[in-house]
Amino acid sequence: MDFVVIFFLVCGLVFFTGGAVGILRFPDFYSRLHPAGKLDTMGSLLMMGALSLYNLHHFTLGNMLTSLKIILIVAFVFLSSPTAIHGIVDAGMRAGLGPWTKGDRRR
Amino acid sequence: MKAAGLLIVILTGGLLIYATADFPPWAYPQSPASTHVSPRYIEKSIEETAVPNVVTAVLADYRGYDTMFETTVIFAAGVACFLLLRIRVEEGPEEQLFRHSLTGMTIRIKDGRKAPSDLEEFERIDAHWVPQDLIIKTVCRILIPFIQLFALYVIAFGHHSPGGGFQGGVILGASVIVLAMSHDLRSSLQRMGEKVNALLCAAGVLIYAGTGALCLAMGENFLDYGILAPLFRCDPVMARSNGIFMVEIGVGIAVMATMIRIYNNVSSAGRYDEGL
Amino acid sequence: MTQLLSEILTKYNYWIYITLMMIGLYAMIAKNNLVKKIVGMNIFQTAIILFYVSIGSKKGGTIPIIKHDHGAASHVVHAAEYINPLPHVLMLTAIVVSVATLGVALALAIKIYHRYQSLEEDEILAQIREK
Amino acid sequence: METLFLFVSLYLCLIMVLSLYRGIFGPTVLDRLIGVNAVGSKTVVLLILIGLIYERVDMFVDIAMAYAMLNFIAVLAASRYFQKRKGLYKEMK
Amino acid sequence: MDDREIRNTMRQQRESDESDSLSASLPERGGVPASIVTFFILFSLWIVLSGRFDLFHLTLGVLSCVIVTLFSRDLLFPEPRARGLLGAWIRFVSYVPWLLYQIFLANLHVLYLSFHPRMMELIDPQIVRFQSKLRKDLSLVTFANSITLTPGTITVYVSLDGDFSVHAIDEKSREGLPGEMEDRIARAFGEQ
Amino acid sequence: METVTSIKPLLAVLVSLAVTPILVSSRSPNVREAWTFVAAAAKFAIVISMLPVILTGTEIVYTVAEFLPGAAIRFRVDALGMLFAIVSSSLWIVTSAYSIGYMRGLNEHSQTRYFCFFALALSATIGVAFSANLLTLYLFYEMLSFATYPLVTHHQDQEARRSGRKYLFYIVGTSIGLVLPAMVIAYNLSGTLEFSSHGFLTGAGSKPLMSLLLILFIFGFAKAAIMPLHAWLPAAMVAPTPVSALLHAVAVVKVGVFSVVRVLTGVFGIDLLHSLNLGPFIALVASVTILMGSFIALSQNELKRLLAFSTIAQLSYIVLGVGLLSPKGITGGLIHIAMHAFGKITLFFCAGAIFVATGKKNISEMVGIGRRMPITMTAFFVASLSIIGMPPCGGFLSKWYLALGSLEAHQMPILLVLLLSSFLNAAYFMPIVYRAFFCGPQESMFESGVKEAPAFCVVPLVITAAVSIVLLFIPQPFYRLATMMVLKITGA
Amino acid sequence: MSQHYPVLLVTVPLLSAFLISISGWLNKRLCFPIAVAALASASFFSAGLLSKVIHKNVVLYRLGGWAPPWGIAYRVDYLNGLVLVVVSLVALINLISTYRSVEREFSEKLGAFYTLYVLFVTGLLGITVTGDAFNLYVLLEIASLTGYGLIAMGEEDRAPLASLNYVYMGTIGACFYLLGIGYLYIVTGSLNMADISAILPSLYQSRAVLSAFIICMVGVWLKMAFFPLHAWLPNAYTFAPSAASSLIAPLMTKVMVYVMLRLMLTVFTPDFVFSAIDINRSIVWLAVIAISMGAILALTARNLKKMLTYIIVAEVGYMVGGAWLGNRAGMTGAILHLVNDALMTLCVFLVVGNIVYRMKGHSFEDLRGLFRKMPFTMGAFAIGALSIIGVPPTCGFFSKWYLLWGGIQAGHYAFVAALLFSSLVNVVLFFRIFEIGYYESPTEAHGGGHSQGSIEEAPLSMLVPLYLVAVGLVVVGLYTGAIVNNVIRLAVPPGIV
Amino acid sequence: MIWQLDLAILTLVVVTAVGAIYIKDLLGTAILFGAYSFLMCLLWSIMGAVDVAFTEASVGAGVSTVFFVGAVFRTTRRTKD
Repeated sequence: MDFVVIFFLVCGLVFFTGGAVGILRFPDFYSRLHPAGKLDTMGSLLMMGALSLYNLHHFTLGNMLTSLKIILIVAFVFLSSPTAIHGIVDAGMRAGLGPWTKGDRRR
Repeated sequence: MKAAGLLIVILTGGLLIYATADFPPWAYPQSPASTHVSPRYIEKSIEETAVPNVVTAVLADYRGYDTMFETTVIFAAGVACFLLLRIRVEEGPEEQLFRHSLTGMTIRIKDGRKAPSDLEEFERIDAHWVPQDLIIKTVCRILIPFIQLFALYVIAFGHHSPGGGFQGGVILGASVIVLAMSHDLRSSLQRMGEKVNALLCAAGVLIYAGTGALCLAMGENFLDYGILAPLFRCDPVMARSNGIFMVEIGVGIAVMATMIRIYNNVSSAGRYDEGL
Repeated sequence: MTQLLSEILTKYNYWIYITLMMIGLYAMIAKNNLVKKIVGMNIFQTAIILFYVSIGSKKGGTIPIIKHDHGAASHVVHAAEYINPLPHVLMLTAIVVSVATLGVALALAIKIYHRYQSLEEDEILAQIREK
Repeated sequence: METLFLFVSLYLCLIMVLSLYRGIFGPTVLDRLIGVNAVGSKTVVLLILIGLIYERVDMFVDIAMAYAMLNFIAVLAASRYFQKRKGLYKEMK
Repeated sequence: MDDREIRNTMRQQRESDESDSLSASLPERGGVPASIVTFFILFSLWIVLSGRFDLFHLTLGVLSCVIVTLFSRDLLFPEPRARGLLGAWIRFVSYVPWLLYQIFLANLHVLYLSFHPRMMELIDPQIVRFQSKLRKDLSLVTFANSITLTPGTITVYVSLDGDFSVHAIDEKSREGLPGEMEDRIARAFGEQ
Repeated sequence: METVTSIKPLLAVLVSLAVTPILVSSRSPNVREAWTFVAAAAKFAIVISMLPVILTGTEIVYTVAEFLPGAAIRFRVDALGMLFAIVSSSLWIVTSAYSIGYMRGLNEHSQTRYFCFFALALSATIGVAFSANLLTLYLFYEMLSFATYPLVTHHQDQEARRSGRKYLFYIVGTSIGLVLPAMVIAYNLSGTLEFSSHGFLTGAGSKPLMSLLLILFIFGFAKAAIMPLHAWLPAAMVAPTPVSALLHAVAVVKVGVFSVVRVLTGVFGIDLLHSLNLGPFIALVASVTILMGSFIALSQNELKRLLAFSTIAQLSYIVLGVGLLSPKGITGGLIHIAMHAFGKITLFFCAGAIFVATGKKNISEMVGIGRRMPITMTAFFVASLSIIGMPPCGGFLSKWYLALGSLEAHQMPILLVLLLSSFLNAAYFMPIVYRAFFCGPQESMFESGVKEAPAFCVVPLVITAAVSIVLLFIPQPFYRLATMMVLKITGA
Repeated sequence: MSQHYPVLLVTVPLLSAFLISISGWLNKRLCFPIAVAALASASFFSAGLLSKVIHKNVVLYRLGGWAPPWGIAYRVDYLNGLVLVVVSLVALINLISTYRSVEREFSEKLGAFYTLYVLFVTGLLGITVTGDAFNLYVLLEIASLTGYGLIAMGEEDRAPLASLNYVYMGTIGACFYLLGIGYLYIVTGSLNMADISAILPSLYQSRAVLSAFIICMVGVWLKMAFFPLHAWLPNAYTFAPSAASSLIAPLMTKVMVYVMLRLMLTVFTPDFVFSAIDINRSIVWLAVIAISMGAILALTARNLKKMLTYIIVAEVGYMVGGAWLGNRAGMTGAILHLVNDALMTLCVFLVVGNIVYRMKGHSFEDLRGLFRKMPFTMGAFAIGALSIIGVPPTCGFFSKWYLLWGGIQAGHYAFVAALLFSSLVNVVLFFRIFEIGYYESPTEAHGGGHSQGSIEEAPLSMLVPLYLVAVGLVVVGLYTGAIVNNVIRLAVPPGIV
Repeated sequence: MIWQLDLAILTLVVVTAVGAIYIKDLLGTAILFGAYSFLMCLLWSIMGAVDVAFTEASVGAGVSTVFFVGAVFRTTRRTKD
């Protein structure tokens, strides 16, 4: 059980790292949204899944509900994160920020 | 200015750092702050108020009077924002935009002219009109009830877990703000009009102060909830718990309404026609 | 030297709160933009909150919500096990005050902007002087 | 296990530094928004981790949840700004 | 874009007209009143949140749910009556694991990209437009969000007609659109 | 010393204060002036009603409020205060009548304001007269300063504005800048401000400190117009003549001198001044003022300015008298308060009457006026005799005592000063009288149409002139009061 | 009932503020009567408390029934009993007097205005009555926040900027105070003033206590506009609407002076303030500079209201200096001047309110010929001015007396000189105003075509309260002895001789 | 209290505060101020002040950022410093 938890945690961390590195490395605002939107979401899914699993160590009703709450948070993140990303992207489009295309300078 | 600022900052900072030398080490369990007054709160709160969350117990009972004024501060901020910003739309030079719902045509009505007579077909729109984004709108629509329920949960469970009237109230207010942002200000105003909101503001604080005054009226000191026991049909300790709960509800209502009020005023610059 | 080091280690929290507060104070004094000043003001206020919360923290203490089972006979609670709740209560109030002040300050900034079409203090003062 | 959580948390802090870089130096405001959003999502996880370190997760979950909700609102507000005020650079001189 | 916006809004209007007329003419059509459904959904959430089942807290829960229902009944379900809810839920839930799997894959891809030393050569961001066959708001939104979550694509814009603008990060991500996902969502929301 | 508690002093102060609302509200000038008379009469009656008690050697005390131990707002009617109060309250009646004639004769504006502030000023004067301690004295002193400001600047033109500024600068500047700290220091030293017959500062401080206090007090009461601080008085002559008459011949300047006398006798005490040997200093200051004032008066052309400088000189007689620190000298100084008041007010009345009748202000234009206005100028002659100190007028009596006092104190230079000053007085008054009566008709500058001023103007000046004469023969109340006072302060 | 006075004093206005807010939306006409009733009852309670204090010594009240170090306690002693009466009376009189101008300026937002008004007063009353250091902070924020709102509503364009500057400075001030309380809390562990002062003596040598004291003082000085920290005050008070400025100007700085006194006398006891640390002479020097600079700055003002605000700056110097002289006379003078200055400032600001009501302005040009136009208003102004100058029997004299006495006793002659200098400058200042009003004929622009000498006096509802205050100045002056003997003498702790 | 985390977050907080003040764009300031609030919230929870953290989360992260953005929306983003 602990092993699974640790595995998921580490996976989550890897995703998070990817997200952070991606945000730094990608050339423009639109492409930066990809790691920010996806990797972070996935990272939190994995990590929170792991934590909720760990929380079930001592199985009680209370702990189970707590784990459920963590899952609820995940669900919430899954619903809100793409929406937020979409909001940002939409804002960028309306603000008139042209997407980076191959061959442009980084910005 | 910058140099003066720097000088002042260095002087003040120096004074403050100088003073830290006589502080007890950070997080030292035997420091006076941890041994003089607070142990009683921790050790007696369940006994005396039946509230496990000591912060809530202290907030709403031992130092409930502070919290009443804290809520009043928020209330005052709401009133001040209203007083400062609110302008009746008729007053300013105004250019109203109306959109014909069927054709999507936009007509512009300068100040002084009458609005279209059959308003069913025309819809007031914002000056910077953007079509409401489908995704944001839909997702927010779905999320808002859950946010609200969560907010109510936070208010209700302030006794047992972190949270309470203030936090819940803010989240509740935020849910309405989300509505105003994802749809538009007018649709949030339809749900919670300016007047209702203002009345709720005052009502929330009135609940708080009224609870206190009720204790006074029943012959005990102000905010001494123990005397309310006959009212709740329980023992004085539980009465304290319930009193705290009533107070938290008041705080929640007031904070919610005020947050909405400040948002409405700030984001529409007092015109209440279009928000963020 | 070691004394100084231990001094730093035991008090770094207080030092950083001072740093933070001075950042806020500097912004309030030296910045020209009214909204920047408001941000500085908020940082200033949070620094004080940080200070108070630092007062409250306690080695080996847990969060100040008493562990208890539903309806179980209340066991003896030791104050040393829980973090000092009083600063938290005070700081709740302080946060509320800061958000209230923020609201009013922003409302004022909007009002000023409507009159002068600027948020820069020097530009506004120049406009006033012109009149 | 607590030690592990502690290290995980510290690592998350490190990652937050990276995100914050975007937040502070991001060329456009929207880049900052992405950075801050990323910080927010890490914060939620960190909150739960702290709860586990304190062994009082049930208390911290609520905060995390409120957090997730309100972070969303802040990002929404900022993006609404651009939806209404077209022009990312227009006002910047 | 303007022209599209006008079309959108026209459709929006039409829809709202329809829903108005529906609710006006056929109040008794099958299904459960939306407010009751809302109440129960909310109450189940409350149970999860509260974790206390004594009378006092349950009463509070009921009260809270009633308040929220009163305030925002029409937010969760714009129509006054909800129909076929159970089936929709089941289908939707069955869609989720697949989605998660896709998301996982997508993430691996992006992860690969972001760690790749020559990342700049691999990516080729472009905005793709396509017309979706989905019609319902909810399904459109689900689709849009799923796109955002999956391989290297982000929904930039979606109109009520189902016009999608998608920012795709590379060739591989572009190929998969609209693809299998649309079908699955159509199935999940009963549009097929 | 026996004391009685009675509310009468307060009533005497308040009676004119009480009448101001009536004055403000009444619409008809006749009603207004009738009330002024009523108030004046009432005040005089109250003051006189206290006289018998005082003459028996009893003092009347009334405490309004005590704000510090030893510093209360308290009235104490003693001989000196009584003397002053009788003079000023009796003259108010006369002046009221004169005011009516003058103001109506010249058709002045804002008469209501004029009468109001007149009443207020009189209140303050009586308050000063009856004050039992330095604090009360200061209170009414300041009240008088501010109450007379609108009177001085009655014309509201640029000249009035200038003079008003000067007036305030000297009067208020000195009272706040010098008297107030001196008072606080005195209180700090002795813990009381209550006038006592031997001074309350005895033994309270070193000689330099005492000298400093003395200087602060003497120059602080700038209303006494002691020399470097005299300039306000000529400037204040822009006021309507009744104001100059009552206030700048009687009330205001006498309040200044009265305050100085009170301080010298009640705060320092004769013994202390003796022991610190400060008497000569006071005498010196006073002598300088007497001589300078007289010399300057010689060169004046405008009658009222001449009178003003004459007043400056005459006031210092009183200070001089006290500064001699001898019983006779003090008696002379105190009597001089009354003598000078009746004489000088007559002179002012005359100047005003001439102005009302002819519009002339300058001496050079008054040649031959005696033929046209014989009553006025006769009164003028009588009054100048009184000021010079010639019999058959009251002035002779006070100068006589002063001279005796200087002999008593073995201060020969003072005697010389007195003689020189009398000579100077004659030198500036007599030419006026001479030219008014005895110039040839062809030199007369007045047409036959000019005649006496209205009866309201003439009658008062006749009365005061008459009183000046009578006082030499029946100086009783004043002399009696003065000697009582001297007895009290010297303990002899 | 009477044992609840301390809390009723604060909560009755508080509750009515909410009622006013509600009635502002339902029936505007009710706002004013409710406000009057609230403040009248507050005045009643405060008077009752004062008499109770005089007869029975200190009144304690436990809020929520908790004993002091744990719960919040109200503590009414001689010092704050007096201040309470002043605050509530000043607020009540001002409320009635400004009724018309408020109705004219805030017709739409009457409810909001009165809500803030009453809340402001609640805040001040609370600050005064509380015995808990943190509770004071919260109430301070209520007073400040409502003050910001009230000030910013001035008609002039510059009011919002002035108010925002006030927000910055006020927040720094309040935060410094809070920080100082934090420093005290960290070394004592208590927030109750009495409890802190009981614990402190053993800690007098601690640097933390010293800096807590300095920080608190700086914060309070910021709030009361003590000279180098005064920059916010003149503009804020000048551009505020007249109803607000005549409320805030008399009360805010005075209540902050009260807080300073409370900190000095009760929290950090005189032993610490005057003996353990040796800074009182330098503080008095600061006060000297404050007084002189306030006076000089007032000379430069070309606007009646602004001139008065600089005078307030100087007056704050009086009180701080008096308090820091470290002797009984100086302390008595500071407390007495606190009371008197509130009344004097109220009087002159009410006059300014009347002038603004009629003339629509308060620059020196607007004052021409005012003695003819508004003789009664100017009469009251004269009384107020004389009181500020310090002429007996108005109350200003007596407090100045004590201050001078204290200065002489302490041998601090610069302070004495500064007091006299400022009095003389006040003479110049006020007589300049009088001259303008007295000698110059009104300009046609404001005359509206009516002939000279036509009287356009303020309405009776504004004049009567004004005269109440003006007469009050004299009456308080006459009863100074009673006030000092019965109240202030006992308010100054015996440690100060 | 967990001092390692505490120190890390404190550093971040200071950096963010400096950043928020030095960004020459008010909207950026507002957004970074939001981040500052997140970090503060973390700090409170690390020190065990859950209620404070909750309040900071709801106020700082949610409402006050919205207020800031709203105010900037109604005024201007331009700033000279």
